[in-house]
Amino acid sequence: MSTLHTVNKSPYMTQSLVSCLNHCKDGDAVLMIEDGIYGGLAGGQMAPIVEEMGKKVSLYVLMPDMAARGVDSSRLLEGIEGVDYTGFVELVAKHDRTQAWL
Amino acid sequence: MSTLHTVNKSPYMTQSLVSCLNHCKDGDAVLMIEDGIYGGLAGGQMAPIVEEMGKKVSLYVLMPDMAARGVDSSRLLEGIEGVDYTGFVELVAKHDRTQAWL
Amino acid sequence: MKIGVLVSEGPYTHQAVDSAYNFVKAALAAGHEVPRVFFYHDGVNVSTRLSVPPQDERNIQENWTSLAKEHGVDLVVCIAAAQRRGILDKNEAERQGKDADNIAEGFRISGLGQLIEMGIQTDRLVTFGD
Amino acid sequence: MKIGVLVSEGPYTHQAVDSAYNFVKAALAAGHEVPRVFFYHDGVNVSTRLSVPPQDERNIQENWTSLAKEHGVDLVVCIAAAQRRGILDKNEAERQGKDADNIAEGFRISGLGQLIEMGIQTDRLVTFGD
Amino acid sequence: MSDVKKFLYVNRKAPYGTIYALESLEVVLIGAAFEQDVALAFLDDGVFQLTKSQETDGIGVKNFSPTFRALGDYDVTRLYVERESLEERGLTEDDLQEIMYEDEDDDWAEKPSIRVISRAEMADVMAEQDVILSF
Amino acid sequence: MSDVKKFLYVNRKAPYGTIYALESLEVVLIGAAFEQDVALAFLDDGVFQLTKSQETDGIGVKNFSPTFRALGDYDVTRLYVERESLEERGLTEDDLQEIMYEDEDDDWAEKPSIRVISRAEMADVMAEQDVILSF
Repeated sequence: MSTLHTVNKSPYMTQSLVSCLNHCKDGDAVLMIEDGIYGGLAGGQMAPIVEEMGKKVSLYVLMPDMAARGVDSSRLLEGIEGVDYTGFVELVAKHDRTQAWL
Repeated sequence: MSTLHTVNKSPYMTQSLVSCLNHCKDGDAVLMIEDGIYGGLAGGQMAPIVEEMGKKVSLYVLMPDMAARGVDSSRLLEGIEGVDYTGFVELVAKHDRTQAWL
Repeated sequence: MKIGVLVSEGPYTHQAVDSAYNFVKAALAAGHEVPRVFFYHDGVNVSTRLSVPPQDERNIQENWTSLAKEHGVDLVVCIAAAQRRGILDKNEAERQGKDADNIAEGFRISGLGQLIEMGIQTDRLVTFGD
Repeated sequence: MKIGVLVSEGPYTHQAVDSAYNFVKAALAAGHEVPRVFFYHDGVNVSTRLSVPPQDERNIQENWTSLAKEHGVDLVVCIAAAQRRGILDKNEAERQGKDADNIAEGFRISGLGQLIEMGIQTDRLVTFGD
Repeated sequence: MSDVKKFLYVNRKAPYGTIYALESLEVVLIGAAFEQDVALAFLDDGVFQLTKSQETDGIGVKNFSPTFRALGDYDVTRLYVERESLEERGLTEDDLQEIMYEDEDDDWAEKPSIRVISRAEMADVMAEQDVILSF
Repeated sequence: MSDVKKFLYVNRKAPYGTIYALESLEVVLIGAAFEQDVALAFLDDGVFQLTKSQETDGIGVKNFSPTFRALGDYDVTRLYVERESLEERGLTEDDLQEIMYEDEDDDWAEKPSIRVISRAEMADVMAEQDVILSF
């Protein structure tokens, strides 16, 4: 039993991603979408926090949202996997429930 | 010449108050309204930050918004002044410009 | 698998409704069922037929109306949220004594019970909001 | 003193429009002029006359309409923002081939230039948004 | 019963600044008629929804906080509140209004609906749900 | 001229997630016709608005980033970008698109519109305005 968490806000502006990671269980997945994709940026101030807190979960980022924002996948933190909308649907199906951190 | 800054978001959820305080000049005023009033709470994790960063400015909080949220003025950080809408208007008139930190 | 979708933000203002649309298309393409999309909060504003977006932008309402037509997705607009925000169908407009209505084809106004029912009858519920 | 007001969020969804209303009333009571309130982004949704809030809640649109009538405040709704979101007056509805309009008395639709003009002609500009 | 699902309403936003808290409560009230297994979670700024002495006359907005006290009548009897969220905001349980329900399995004894739990326990509560609605 | 005011458009939000960035730009374009003293400020997540290589086909939303490059034609030639906001996000000026204008006072020489300034300088810019519009 595991949860897919979605985060759609920038961790540089709101607490949503941190709060999400604070409530994840081992084996959960976190998908960053919309402005949430900035949570995947390497080199930023939030990067070490996301890296440390995200150790027990699988981190994903929605590639179409990255492309829209001009973020190349080479800029992503190591270990984060890019998915498209089809991959988003697969993650929803694979996990037992979806929780949106709005 | 001085600025009245308004902040309407909780500092426990967003960066707006911190960003505002980061851009204040000596003699500016910051008025916390709507969910922004939580920035005036004594005893919370943000209190020391607001206290330290707010040293060079005058801090105000909109009392009708406090009352709506059940925050008694005894819970406010020392040095923060409560105003009503009439006081809000006076602050707008007194300062040369108003800047909203949305 | 049956997937229900909740849309909580308004069109153009927030990407939520675009994300929901792209997600639903992908879910249908992958062979899943999306029996219903429920519009709540400002999400109800998606359903107005009076929207006139610029020529070079997507027409969000028309996209959803087409999707409903092609795939039989039930687009439900919350009545309580809709009334506050000025979204009415013909019946509601008459009942409320309003001289116009504005809901688009493919959307229907109903109660919050339809959201709970969607939660009960689907295998997953995905929320797009702010 | 002349104070201009910008409202950037929609009714009921966000407190911004309530704060703006309370602020404008207090400014007028204190003897200031509020020549114009400009509605932008989702703020344009304040102007729909189709809203039917619950009996025990404030009627935001009616409050503004009354304020405009009593104090001659010019309530301007941005045309570009309004078109995207489905807010139309009679002329716009005809021009766009839409079968209904929904703007309330006391509001008028005009261009963004009215916002800039308000910034130029007033002594202070106060923004309520999200 | 096999068609009873566990529903959790997650509240992370303060009241009045936005409508989410109020419209969340409207879903809870309607949802209560469906005889599912319902609980509410309050964390982050959501804990502010439950504070005592809310008085909204000055802002011209309806005070909906008394409605929380009616939830027991709808058989909604579990309001989980995160301790760390309270502490970060300088609040204690005493700052929250008293919300009671009558326990039909215990001779209708009056019991508190608010259950202050740790962040780790909140994560456990979330992980055992069938449907999570976020506001 | 006495009726020329200093207008500053403050952009603190990322593009596409919400409409504020796009509708801010629409105000700037209209406002340019009024011959005021106009500047734009990008700080916090607003700096993300100016990144290179935005490609929105995958989300079905219009890419408005090329519009920033047209601002020079409207005599909008000062785009202040906060250095600390860039650094906090792991960005440098190289990550931003090149935006140029022709300086009519300098024989139409091509010059960059983006001016990366410190947080303290940004506070100074804000403090010298007549009208501040926030998005």
